Amino acid sequence: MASTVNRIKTTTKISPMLDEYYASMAHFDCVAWCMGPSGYELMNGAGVSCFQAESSSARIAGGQAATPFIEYGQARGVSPDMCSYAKINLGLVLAELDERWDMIDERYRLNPPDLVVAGNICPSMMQWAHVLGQIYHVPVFILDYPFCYDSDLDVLRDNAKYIREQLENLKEFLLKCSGQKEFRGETLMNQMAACREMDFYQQNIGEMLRTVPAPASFIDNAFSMTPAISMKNEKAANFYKEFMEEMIERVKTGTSSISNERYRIMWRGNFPWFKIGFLSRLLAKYDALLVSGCYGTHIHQDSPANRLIPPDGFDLKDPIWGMACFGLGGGYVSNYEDKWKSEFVSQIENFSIDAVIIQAPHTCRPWTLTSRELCQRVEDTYGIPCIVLEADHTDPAYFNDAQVETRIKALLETVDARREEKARKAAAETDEFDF
Amino acid sequence: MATVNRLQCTAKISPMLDEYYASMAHYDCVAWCMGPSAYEMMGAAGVSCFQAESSSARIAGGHDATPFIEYGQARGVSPDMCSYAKINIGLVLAQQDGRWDMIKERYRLNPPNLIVAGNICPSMMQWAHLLGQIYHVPVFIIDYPFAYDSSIEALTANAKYIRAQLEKLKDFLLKCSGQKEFNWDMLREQTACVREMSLYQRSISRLFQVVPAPASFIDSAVSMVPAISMKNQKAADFYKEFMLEMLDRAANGIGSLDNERYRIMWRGNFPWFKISFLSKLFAKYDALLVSGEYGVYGLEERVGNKIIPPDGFDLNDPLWTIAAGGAGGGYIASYESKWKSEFTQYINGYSIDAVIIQAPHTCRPWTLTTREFAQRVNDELGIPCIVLEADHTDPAYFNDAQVETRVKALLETVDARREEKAKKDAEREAMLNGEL
Amino acid sequence: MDVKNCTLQELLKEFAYRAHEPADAANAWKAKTGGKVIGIAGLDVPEPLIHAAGMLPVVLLDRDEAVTLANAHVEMHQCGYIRSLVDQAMKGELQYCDELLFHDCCHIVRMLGDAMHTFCDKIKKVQFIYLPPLLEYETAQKYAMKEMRKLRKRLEAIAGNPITDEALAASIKVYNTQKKLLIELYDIRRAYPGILKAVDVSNVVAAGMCMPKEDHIELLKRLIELLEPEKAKPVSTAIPVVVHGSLCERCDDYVLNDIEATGGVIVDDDLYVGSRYFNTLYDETIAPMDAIHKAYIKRVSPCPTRYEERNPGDYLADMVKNANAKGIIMVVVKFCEAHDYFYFTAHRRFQDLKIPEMLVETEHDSAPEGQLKTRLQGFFESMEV
Amino acid sequence: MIFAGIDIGSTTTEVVLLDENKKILATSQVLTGFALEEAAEKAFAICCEQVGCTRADILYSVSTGYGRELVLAEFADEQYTEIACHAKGANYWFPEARGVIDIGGQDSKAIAINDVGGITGFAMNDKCAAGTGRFLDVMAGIMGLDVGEMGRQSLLATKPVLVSSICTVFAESEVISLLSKKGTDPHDIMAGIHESVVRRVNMLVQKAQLIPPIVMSGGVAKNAGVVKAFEDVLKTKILIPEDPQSIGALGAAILARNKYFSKNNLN
Repeated sequence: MASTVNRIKTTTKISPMLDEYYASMAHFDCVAWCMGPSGYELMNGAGVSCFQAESSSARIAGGQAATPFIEYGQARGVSPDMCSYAKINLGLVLAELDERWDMIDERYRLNPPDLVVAGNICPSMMQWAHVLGQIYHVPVFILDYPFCYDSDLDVLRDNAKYIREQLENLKEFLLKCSGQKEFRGETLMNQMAACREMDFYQQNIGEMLRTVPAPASFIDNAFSMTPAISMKNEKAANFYKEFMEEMIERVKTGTSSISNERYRIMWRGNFPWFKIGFLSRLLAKYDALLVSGCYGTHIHQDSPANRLIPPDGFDLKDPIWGMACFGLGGGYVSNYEDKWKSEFVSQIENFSIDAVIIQAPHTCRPWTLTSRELCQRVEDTYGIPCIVLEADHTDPAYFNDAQVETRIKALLETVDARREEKARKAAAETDEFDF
Repeated sequence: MATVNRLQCTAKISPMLDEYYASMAHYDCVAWCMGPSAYEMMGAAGVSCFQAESSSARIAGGHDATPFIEYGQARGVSPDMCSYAKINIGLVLAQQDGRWDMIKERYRLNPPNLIVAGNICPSMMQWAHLLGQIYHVPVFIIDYPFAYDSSIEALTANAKYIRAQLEKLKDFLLKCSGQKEFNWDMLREQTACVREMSLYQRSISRLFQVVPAPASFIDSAVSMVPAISMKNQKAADFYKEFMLEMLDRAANGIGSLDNERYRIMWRGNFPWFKISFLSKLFAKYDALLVSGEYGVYGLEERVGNKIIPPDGFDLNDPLWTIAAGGAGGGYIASYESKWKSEFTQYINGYSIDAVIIQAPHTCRPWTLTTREFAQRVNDELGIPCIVLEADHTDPAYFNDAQVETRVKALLETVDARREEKAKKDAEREAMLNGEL
Repeated sequence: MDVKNCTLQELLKEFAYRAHEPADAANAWKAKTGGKVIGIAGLDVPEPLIHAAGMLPVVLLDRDEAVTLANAHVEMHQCGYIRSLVDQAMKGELQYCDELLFHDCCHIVRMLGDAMHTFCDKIKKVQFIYLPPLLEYETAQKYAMKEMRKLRKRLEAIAGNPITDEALAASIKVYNTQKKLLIELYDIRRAYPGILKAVDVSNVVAAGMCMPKEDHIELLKRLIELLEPEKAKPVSTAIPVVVHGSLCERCDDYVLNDIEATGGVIVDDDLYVGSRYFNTLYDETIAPMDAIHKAYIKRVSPCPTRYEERNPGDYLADMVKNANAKGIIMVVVKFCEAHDYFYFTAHRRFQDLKIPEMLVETEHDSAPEGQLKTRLQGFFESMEV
Repeated sequence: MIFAGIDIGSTTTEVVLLDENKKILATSQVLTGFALEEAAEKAFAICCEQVGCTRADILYSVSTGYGRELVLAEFADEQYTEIACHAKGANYWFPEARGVIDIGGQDSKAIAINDVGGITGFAMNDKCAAGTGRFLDVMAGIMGLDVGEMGRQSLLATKPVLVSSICTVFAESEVISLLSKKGTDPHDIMAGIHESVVRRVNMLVQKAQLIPPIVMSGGVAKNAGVVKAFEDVLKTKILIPEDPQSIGALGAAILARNKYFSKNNLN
């Protein structure tokens, strides 16, 4: 029988809060387009507002409006195999340059960039930024995040120092672009204080998802990433506090996210944003719930940032150092073993996971590579069934409802099979401590 | 010489406790408890509970322990007995002899109607038996099996055994109080509150990881009592306030010391009569206690969490919750799980510079293997560690000067290691810059 | 073989053999010297460091055979190079390498190297060098230098002997000799279109990436000698074009052949197994470490995985002009994402400059039927009007 | 004078005979099958019979289509791609045309042409079958209709559904799940299928920067549904030559005639 879903109420506040925030950004007349981790925290202090290209693409995809832009770009030399975040954005950009207003919904209109900042964490970001720079004839700044093939603390520190130096340069670059004289340190400080507070609430929220039955769905959690990424102010912190308090209340009273939680699932990878609704309905239909994942919850004990600046990667006396250390953590720049530890072990061992789904986005090859090894490793190490779900974050062409449902159904059937087997084994040994 | 910035909210503890104890007055059936004796169940069975150890600690904290210890000793109480018991028994004897002259009002005891003890160390069970003999009241012992096998299966089996005993305790309590029905709603409500507390306490212990630490671990140790004694919404709200005050400090980078240079883990219970001496001593050398297993609740390695993931609570079955919680803590844990639950989990993530192990003279279960642990901290984690011979409540075993010397030496070792590290880093940097 | 007296055909056969069977040369070298062989992935691995340590660097190229074992591990939407490399590893074809050294020439390749040992137990943990892609950023340049020093230390440990500056300088000389000879060969090809088939040129370069440099140099000298008489013969009348692409792998033979079978002749290239491998010389007037570092940040051909302000379209447009070519064929390996952006930028520039351009997408072990030929012929037909 | 063009496609082979004034003397169409020579032989025989000549009377002939090289020795003096030939063929019927869309069984092409039918630019699909005749065949199979019928029925659609999948295999299951969804009108699905083909081919049209008037050649030009979908997307009337399949062969014949003239400096 299908479960009913009991969403976290606080999440309804997100979009009005974001709208309000974006409105408050309007007064900046210098806009940076950002892709990848691009030192957002520095922007406002330097008089620059930042527009996140991926979020915008995700939004378009969420509005089921991605395909026309993807195809428009493709007709003009954009490869179908590019990261779909970029595909959508470039398609939209080209359509705007060709003044194809007929095909662009009002709310997707872009505000041309005065500068572009990108973090080099995958094959796309850096080149995507370069393309935009060429198109708009605006300056581009790239932040390089070195690949942590060696997670020795000294090496990590070297890398963090390297990133810090770049962030210092970015600061100067931003000031040059915005024409602002002085960098407003206190803006950054306040943001950092807010970030640490948020971080704390998010840790608790993430931890409470461990409760059985889970008080919320991990989708609620992933959904609520944006304020943390985009806003970084007291308002955002309060949002997470409220989120946390709603969770505590639910944990305390044993209130659950779905009425009949029978399968607890870990989700690895980013989400097909255009199918979020479909996914949570689909899972609820089978009494399954996403309770953990590595996307959106960047926090884990052994993340490089936490190792360099214990415990949580914040250094309020030297916020840029904190940012630099944080840059080492990303899923793309960490090595295979660290990935396994941070994205799988810490999740599976703490969240009473019954099954794991690895999303392999067709147009995000860094995520996808090794997904099968990780899948096998989950099976071998924990005896938990795991599937690799080929889909995509924002390109609908690579998502097939029927197929996905079949795969997930099969996964849950495997869980049942293993449970029965376990029960049979348990029945075999009589329990001497039943009083 | 750092100045100490204590948490505001700790000031609320004693008034809160007084209020609570007052609210307990209407019970005319009092149980004396020692060790983990399922306090949660008492209220629901119409019994109020008096914690013997807390009372002894309070007396020691008030620097009034010695007379009672000596009074007892003169009457055959061994000096090597657990000092919690020594003080309590001395006090009991003094009261029996009507020696009101030596008993401050606030230490006076309400004789027990029954006694409940948890068998976790050589003392509790015998102590309870002895009191039973003195007061001619029924005694109930909860046995906590030694968890030599820390597999989930074994621990679950132990929990079932404990649970079965709690069922019997329930009937025992009702018989003593004469109350008809066991008040399950009250127990569930309490359990929910305890779970809420545990959420806050988990966060609090995580906030101790922040550098500089927003509070001293001593603050949280002295804040144990509400969690142990009162298990209601008031207590939960207190820990929430505690957490938020720490968070606010963490978010703004405010530390408990204005100049935190050494972060120390403390293993074992505290010499309650020397709490302020210790915190002054540490502050003098810019050192701060930031972690320890004593009085901290609900962290990863807690056995209950393994039996009932994630946090040891089953709101539909409070007795199971209590049983699971008791199936493997402190004294009854095996050496290996002690290493994990009492050391590594309070060192990893806490940026610990040094570890101090308190070996209470009159608490032999604590003391045994302390040297092995000290060695292991040094060898496996590369952190300097000392064993400090003292006691939880007997002032006879504490020497201020000696303690200061030991602590000072410890911190000097930390300095030495830091210099060593700095030298290595410089060499490495030179290589990278092509200067070698 | 007898290099001194061989014919052009024999020599080209030798190059082809060396290009396709790297293991033979490597094992022979091992037997002779007892040194270690380092398999390297990525154009920017500072080879002279390995050479100077007395070890043999062998560039790991994709192998022109069907991927079988790897399909169980690597999705079809990973590039052919990745899939082929895993396949070779699993088939035990990389066993002649004592160590693998990966430069993250792209995020996927580096992740591959990092996970190689999980794909197949025949491979132990892979060595890395991380060279920041920001060639024009001073901070990144410094980082690259430090990373190269780290690598030098690690290579010394592997080789079991120090890498002296003298040895390094000597190695740099050897590499420059090879590079200069290849540059000379390309000059000849530009001057005498069709004097060598594109496939042969590809083999010549590939051989140079796999076999010991000293031996390759001997073969090259002989080749240039043997080309003298060929210059007298009439040059090709087909339409001269430049080929760009295949950035980590050999440009498939069928692509080169189809181009030259449907009315075109390749007069210059910007291929990995082509000019990209040798067109950046080491500066012998500065300290050897600086020379290696400079070669990295001051490269001749722009790379999609590196970041430079310049528009790659301009570089290729100049190449077309200097080679008197009529158009350019862009060979993009499917799922080489960085290249997709590079192509997009270049493509737009070619449109501005009115340079005829055609995109050819290649996929490992799935050669097209008639389609490619039709498109190429159509391309050349359209250039006739 | 008789000139011939032969178009050997994956499914059918066409031959067209012209005289010196580019007057069409005969056309033929046969299934290609496996033996290309036989098909060519047959196609030529039919035409020659119509005109009452033998292959020896043909002065010059050009082959095109994917089999163009294989029959070169036996049946043709020269070979050109379908691209060049469709350009010429389309120009023959519509001199004003500046673009040609050819959706073949294996591949689709968009060709930009000038006033004399010369190629000024073109785009052609990659290996993927999406946006080709094959894609339509597969989809028609699922709908249980033949391509032509699906084309006619799709005109009854009220609001076409979006078929977002590109890959034929993906699209297949997508369409099936669409069919199984209650309340979806099959006509809307058919229209959706055509739109998806057109969306793909339209990308080629954009790549080659085609401008109207645009001619559509090849068998799919007979599919009313696809043509309509194109007219909707391109917002222009699509010109359909009579007998669109033979455009390739026709173009080849014209090229044969022109080549012969230039070789012998006639005009």
